[in-house]
Amino acid sequence: MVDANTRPAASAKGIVKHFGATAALAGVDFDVMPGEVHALVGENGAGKSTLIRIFAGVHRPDRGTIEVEGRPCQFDGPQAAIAAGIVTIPQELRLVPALGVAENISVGDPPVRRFLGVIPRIDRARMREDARQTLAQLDFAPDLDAPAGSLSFAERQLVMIAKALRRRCRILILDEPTAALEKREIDRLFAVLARMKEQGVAIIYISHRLGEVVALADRCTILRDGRVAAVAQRGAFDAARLARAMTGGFEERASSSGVVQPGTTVLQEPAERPGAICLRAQETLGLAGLLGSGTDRVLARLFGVQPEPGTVAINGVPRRLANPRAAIAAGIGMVPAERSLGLIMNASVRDNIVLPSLGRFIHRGRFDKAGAARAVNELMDVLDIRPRRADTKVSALSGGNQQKVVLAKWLARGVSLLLLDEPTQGIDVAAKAQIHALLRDFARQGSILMNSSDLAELVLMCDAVLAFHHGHVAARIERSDLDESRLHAAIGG
Amino acid sequence: MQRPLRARLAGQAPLLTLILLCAVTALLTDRFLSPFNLTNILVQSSIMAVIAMGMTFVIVGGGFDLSVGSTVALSGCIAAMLMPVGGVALGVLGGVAAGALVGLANGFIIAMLGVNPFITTLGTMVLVRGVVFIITGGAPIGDEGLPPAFIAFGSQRLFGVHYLVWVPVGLLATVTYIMHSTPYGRRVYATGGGREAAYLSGVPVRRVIASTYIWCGALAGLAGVMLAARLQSGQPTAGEFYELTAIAAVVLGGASLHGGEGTPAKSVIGVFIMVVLGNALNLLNVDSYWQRVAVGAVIIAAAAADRLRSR
Amino acid sequence: MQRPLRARLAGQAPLLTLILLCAVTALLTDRFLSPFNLTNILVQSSIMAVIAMGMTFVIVGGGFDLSVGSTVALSGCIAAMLMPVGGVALGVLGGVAAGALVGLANGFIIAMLGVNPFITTLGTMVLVRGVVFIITGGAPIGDEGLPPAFIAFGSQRLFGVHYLVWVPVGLLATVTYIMHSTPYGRRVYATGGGREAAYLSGVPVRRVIASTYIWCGALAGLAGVMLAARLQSGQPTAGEFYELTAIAAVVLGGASLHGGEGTPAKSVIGVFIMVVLGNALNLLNVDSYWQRVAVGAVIIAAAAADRLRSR
Amino acid sequence: QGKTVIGVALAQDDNPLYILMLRGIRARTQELGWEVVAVSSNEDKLKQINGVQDLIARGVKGVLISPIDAIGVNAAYNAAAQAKIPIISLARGSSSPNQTLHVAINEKQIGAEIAEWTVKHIGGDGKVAMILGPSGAPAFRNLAEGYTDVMAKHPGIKIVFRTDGALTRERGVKHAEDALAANPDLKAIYNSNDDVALGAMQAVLAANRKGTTLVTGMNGVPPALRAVKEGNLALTVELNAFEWGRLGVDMLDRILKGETVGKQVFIKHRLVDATNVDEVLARVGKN
Ligand SMILES: Nc1ncnc2c1ncn2[C@@H]1O[C@H](COP(=O)(O)OP(=O)(O)OP(=O)(O)O)[C@@H](O)[C@H]1O
Ligand SMILES: Nc1ncnc2c1ncn2[C@@H]1O[C@H](COP(=O)(O)OP(=O)(O)OP(=O)(O)O)[C@@H](O)[C@H]1O
Ligand SMILES: [Mg+2]
Ligand SMILES: [Mg+2]
Repeated sequence: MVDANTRPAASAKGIVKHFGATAALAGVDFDVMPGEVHALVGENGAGKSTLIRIFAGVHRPDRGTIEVEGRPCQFDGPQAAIAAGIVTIPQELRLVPALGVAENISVGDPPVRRFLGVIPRIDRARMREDARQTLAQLDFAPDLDAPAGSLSFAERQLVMIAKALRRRCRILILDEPTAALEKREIDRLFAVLARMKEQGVAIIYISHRLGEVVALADRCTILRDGRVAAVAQRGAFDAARLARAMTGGFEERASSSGVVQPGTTVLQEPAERPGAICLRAQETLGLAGLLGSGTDRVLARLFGVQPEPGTVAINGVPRRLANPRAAIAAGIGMVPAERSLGLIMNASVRDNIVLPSLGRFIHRGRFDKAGAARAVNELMDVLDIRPRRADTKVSALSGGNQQKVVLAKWLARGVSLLLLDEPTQGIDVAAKAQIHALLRDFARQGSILMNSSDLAELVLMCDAVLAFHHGHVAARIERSDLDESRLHAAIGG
Repeated sequence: MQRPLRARLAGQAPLLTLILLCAVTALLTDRFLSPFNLTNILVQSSIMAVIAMGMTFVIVGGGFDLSVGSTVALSGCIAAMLMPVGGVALGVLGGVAAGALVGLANGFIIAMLGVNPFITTLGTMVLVRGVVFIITGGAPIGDEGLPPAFIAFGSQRLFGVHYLVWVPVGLLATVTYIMHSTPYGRRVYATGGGREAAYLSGVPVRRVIASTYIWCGALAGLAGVMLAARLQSGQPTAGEFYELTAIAAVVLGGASLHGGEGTPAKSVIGVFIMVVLGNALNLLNVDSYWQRVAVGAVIIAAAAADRLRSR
Repeated sequence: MQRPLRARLAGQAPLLTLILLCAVTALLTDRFLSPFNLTNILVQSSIMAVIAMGMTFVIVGGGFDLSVGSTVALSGCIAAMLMPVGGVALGVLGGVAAGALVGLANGFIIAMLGVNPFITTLGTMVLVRGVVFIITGGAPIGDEGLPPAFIAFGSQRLFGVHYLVWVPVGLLATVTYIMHSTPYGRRVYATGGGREAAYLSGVPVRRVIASTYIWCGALAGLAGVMLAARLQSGQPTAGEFYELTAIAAVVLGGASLHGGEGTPAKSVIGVFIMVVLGNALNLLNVDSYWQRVAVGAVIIAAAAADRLRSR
Repeated sequence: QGKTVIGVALAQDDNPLYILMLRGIRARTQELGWEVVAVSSNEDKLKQINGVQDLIARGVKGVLISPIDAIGVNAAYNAAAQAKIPIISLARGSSSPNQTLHVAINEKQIGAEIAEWTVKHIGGDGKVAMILGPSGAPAFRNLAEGYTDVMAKHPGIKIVFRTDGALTRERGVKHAEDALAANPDLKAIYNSNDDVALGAMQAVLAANRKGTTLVTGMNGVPPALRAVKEGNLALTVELNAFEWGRLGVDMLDRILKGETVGKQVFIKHRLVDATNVDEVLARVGKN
C-alpha cells in the first residue's frame, strides 16, 4: 500500500498546455507514488494523452513543472524522459512495420556487445531472448522475426506492451493499452502490472473501460476540459460514479430488450461452408473470440477484403463479394478496427462522409455540392459530431467523433448491413453510449454484424452472439441466454 | 477559430513568395513590369503550366512522373510528322494521344502491376526518349515547314494574348473544375490521401491511379504540341529536365509528395515562381553560374517558407 | 514456416535479374566474360557503387537525395585544386569533406527545418553545380597534371584488381556492418520504417535523418575523388544524371522509397545491373537509340520482377 | 547610361568551346566599351528563346546567338526582328530569314577531313569506333555525317561501334573501354569533341594501345593540344573559338554602324597533329 510519507515518483504541478487556441490542459496537478496504480480518466479530448505526453517528453508544457523523484525535469524529447526512468505505451500503436517483432521490442536501446571494448555490435541472440521472455509474460509467442506490420491490431498492442515492459523503469505509463484486447490478455497484463507494483514501480493507467479502472487503480484522477475534476482513492469510486464525474451526469440505458422479430434473411453464406454466417433483417449479430480465433477474418471476407470464391446470398440474390466495391454495391458498409483505415485523416469531415456515395450526389450531370453539404450537415446533427464544422480535418477530431464520422459515411450511403470491428475502442463512455444508440437506431431497419473484444458491449447490443474458437463457430448464444460469464466460457477464455 | 485563419494565410506562402519575388525584381529593374516582359513571362510559363497541371493529378493521387520530359519530345515530333500528311487537327490529336498512351503504360505498370512510380517512370523516361530518336532518326522534324496555321498558333495573339497562353488559362478552369467538383476529382484526392481507406470506401483506387498518369501523359502531350508550335518543329531533344521542373513547381505550390494535397492553381503559381525567377536573373544580368546558385537557393527558401504553414 | 522460404527466394529477385542478364550476354558474345571486360565492369561499377551505398543510407532512412551528381563534381574539382598545393592526402580529405558539407546542409534543411527532401536536394543539386562552375570557371581542373600517385590510384592495380575497385569492396564491408550490426544502423532502419514509432522509442530521429545525408554526401564526395583520379582531372560537368542512376540502383536492389528497407549489398547489385546492361548493349553494338529503349525496358522489367516478393 | 548593351545567348555555358567564345566576346566588347548581358540555355531550345526574349526585354542593341537548332529557335530570331535589332548566329546557324548574319563553321567538311586524316594514318583498313555527341544536335550530326561519308568510300574500313551521349570525359572513358572490350583490334576512335577524346585516350592508354589505336578529337582546347604534343592524342581540330567570339562582336559593330556585310562569313579551322602542334601551342599560349 501507499505510504503517505514517500515522495511521489513523478509529479506535475500547474501544467498548462495550449494547442493554438485550444487549452488542452488548463493547470493540472498530478502525482503518482512508487508502487501505486494511478488511473487517469476523462472524456475524449479531456487532456489525458496530452498530460502523459508531457511526462513522456513529447510535448513541453507552456507553464508548470514536472518532477521526477523530487527533482524538477525539463525533457527535450522522449529520449530524456526514458533516461529519467519514464516509459510510455502511447495510445497510437507505434511500431516499425518493416522491422521484426524482436527488433521492434528493442528499438531505442538494443542490447550491445563491444568488440575490443569499442566497436559496438548488436547482440541479436540477447535481443531475441529478451523479446521472447517479455512476450512470454503475456503468454504470447509470435514469430520473433515476422515483420510487425504483419501482426493483427491486438497482437501489435501486446508487442507494444512487451516493449514497455522490457525497459526497466520506475514510472510506467499506459495510454489505453487494452483497447483491442480480450479478457485473457487483459488479465495477464494486470498480473504483470501487479508484480511491477510490488517492485515499487509507479504506474499511470489511462482507460475508457471503467471496469478495469475500478479493478486496478489505487487512486483515480478525473480530468474534464483540461482540469482536474476530482481525485478519489480506491473504494471511493465505482464505474457509474466515475462516468458521472467525467461527463457531469449520464447513464447508458440498457438495450431496448424488446423481443426482436426475426426478419427476412439478409445475408446467407453457402450453408455447406463451415462457420457460414446467416444474418437477418433488424438483427444485431455479435462475433466473439479470443485473439486469433478468426472473428476479424469473417468481416474481411464479407467485405471483400480477403475475398473467397463462391457467392453469398444478399437479400436472396447471389453475389460475389470480390472486393469492397462489390460489397458496398451489395449494400454493405464496414467500420474497421483501425481508424486510419476507415478515414482519410488529412481530408475534411465532409469529404470523408461523402466518399462512398460520391456517385449519388450527381445533379444534372455534375457533382451536387449543395445536396452533399445538406446531407452531411444533417448527418452531423443526427450523430452529434463535434465540432459541427464539415470542413474540419478528421485528424483534428477526437476518437469518438472520428468513429461517428465512419458511421456517417455508411449512413450517407444508405447501406442496409454494417460490419463493425471494435466499434467503440478507445471511446469514452458518453460517446460510446451515443454510438450504441445510433447503432440501435440503425438496427431498426438494417442489420449489424459486430466483432468486439468487449464482451459487455456484445451482451448489451446483440440479439445473438457467435462464439469463435480456432476459426470455427463453437456456439451460438441467443439473447435470452446472453451474459458475460457464459460468453466468456463459450469462447474458451 | 484562430487556427483556420492563420492556416489560410500560411497556405498562401507560395503566392506570397511569388509576389515578393516580383516586387523585389520590379524595384531592381524597371524593365520587369514592361508590357513586353509581362507577356514574355506569360508565354514562357504557358507550356510548363500545362505540364504542371497534369503532374498535379499524379502527385495529388500519391504518385510521381519522371517521364513527362520525354513525352513532350515524343508528342511534339509525332505532331510534326503527322501534320504534313493529315493537317493540324490530326497532328494535335496524334500528339496528345501519344502522350496519353505513355501515361496509360505508366498507369498500367504502376497501378496494376504495383511497380514503384519512380522506377517505372524513370524507365519510360529513358525508353520513350529512345523511341523518339528512333522515329526521328535524331533529327528535328519539320525542316520543310509546318502548316502556317500551326506556326501562327505558336506565335500569334488573340485579344492581345498569345494563343499559347490561352491554352493553360482554359485548362486551368477545366482541370480545377474536374479536381474540385466532380466525383472523379474527389476520388483522386481520397486515393492520394489514404489509399487503403479509399479502397475500403469503394473507390477503385487502381483505376483512379492509372487515370492520373493518363491525364499527366495527355497534358504533357499537349504541352509537347505547344512546344512544337513554339519551336516551329518537332525536336527529339526537347523537354530534358522538364520532369524535375514540373515536380518542383507542383511541390513549391504546396502539394505534398505523399499525396492528397495540392491544387492545379497552386501548381501554376509554382510554375510562375520558377519562370519569374529565371526571368529576373536574366534581366538583372546575373552571371549564368551565379544564376544556378540563386535558383537553388530560392527553391529551397520558398519551400522552407511554405513549411511555416504546418508549424 | 512456408513464408520465410518463399520470401527469401523472392527477395533475391535483383540478384537473379543480374545473373540472367550476365548469362544472356555471355551467350550472345564471348567477349563479355573476357578478363579485360570483367575488369572493365568492376571499374565502371566502382564509383557508382560508392554513391549508391551513400544513397542507401538516405533511402533506408526514408529520404531522397538528388544532389549527389553535383556533389561528385564539386568534390572532384576541390580535390584536384587542393592536390597541387597540399598533396594527395589533403586533396582526398578536402573532396570528402566538401561532400560531407553538402550532406550536412541537406540534412540540416531536411531534418531540422522539415523541408521536403525532393525539393531541398533539387535545390542543392542546382546550387552546388553553380558553385562548381564558379570555383572552376567552368573549365576542367588539373590538366597541368595531378600528382602521379593519384593518377596511379585511378589506373593501377593491387593484387590484379584496380585500386578503384578496392574502395567499394572495403566500404561495402564497413557500411554493411554499420547498417546491420550497430545500434546506429538499426536506428536508421527504425527511423525510415516508422519515424513516429522511433521517436517515441527515444531515437533522436532528426539527428539520424541528418546523419544519413552526411553519409550520402561524404560518400558522393569520395566517389567524386575517385572519378577525378579516373579522369585525371576535376571535371565541373561530371556526375550529371548520377542521382537518378544511383536512386534507380538502390531501388532496383529492392529498397523501398518509403524508407526502412534496403541493404548496401543489394544496392551494389542494383549498380551492377545498370552497368552490366550498358556494357552488354555496347558490346553487342546495339544502336544507341535502341540502347535507351532496352535500358528503359530492363529497368521496368527488373522492378516488376522484384514486385513478386511482395505478392 | 548611353553604353551599348548587347546580348549573348550561347548554346551552353559549361563547354570549353563556348566558354572560350564568350571570353573572346567579352574581350572585344571591353575594347569597344560595350556591356554584355549573357543568358544561358544548356541545349534547351525553349530556354534559349526565353533567354533572347529576356534580352530584348532588357533592351539590348543586338544579339549574338549560337542557335541550338536550325529551326527550333526561330522564334528568337522573329522576336529580334520585331524588336528591330540585328541577330548574329555564331558557329551553329539558323534557317530563319531573320538571321542577320551567320559566322559559320563547315562541320561536314571538318568531319570529312578528320576521316581522311584517319584513313591515311591507319593505312586504309581496319575497325573504327565512333563516340558521337548529343543525339539530335545538328553540329555533331553534320560532323559525323562528313566522317562516315568518307569512311563509306573505303571498303577496308568498318565502323564497328557507335554510341551517342553527353560531351563529357567520363563518357569518353566508359565508351572507349566498352569499344575496346568488344574490339581489341580497334584502329581508331572518333570523338565528337576534345573532352570525350581525352577520356577515350585514357582508356586507350590503360589498355596499352597507345599508338595502335588512334584517338581523334575536335575543338583544339589547350589540354587536347598538350595531349597531341605528348603523342597520346592523335589529332584535334583547332577552331579558335576565342577569335570566333571577337569576330562576332566585330561584325555586330559593323552592322550597328550601318555597314553592309554578307549573310555568311566562314571561320577558319585547322587540323592539329604531331607535325604542327608546337606552332599552334605557341600561339594559343598567348590568349
Ligand atoms: N497535436 C495536437 N495539436 C493540436 N491540438 C491538440 C493536439 N493534441 C491534443 N490537442 C488538443 O488537446 C485536447 C486534449 O487532447 P488529449 O489527446 O490529451 O485528449 P485525451 O484526453 O487523451 O482524449 P482521448 O480520450 O480521446 O485520448 C484536445 O481537445 C485537443 O484539442
Ligand atoms: N491537429 C489537431 N488539431 C486540433 N485538435 C487536435 C489535433 N489532433 C488532435 N486533436 C484533438 O485531440 C483530442 C484527442 O485527440 P487524439 O488524437 O488523442 O484522439 P484519438 O486518439 O483519435 O481518440 P481516442 O483517444 O478516443 O481514440 C481531440 O479532441 C481532438 O480534437
Ligand atoms: Mg488520449
Ligand atoms: Mg486520444
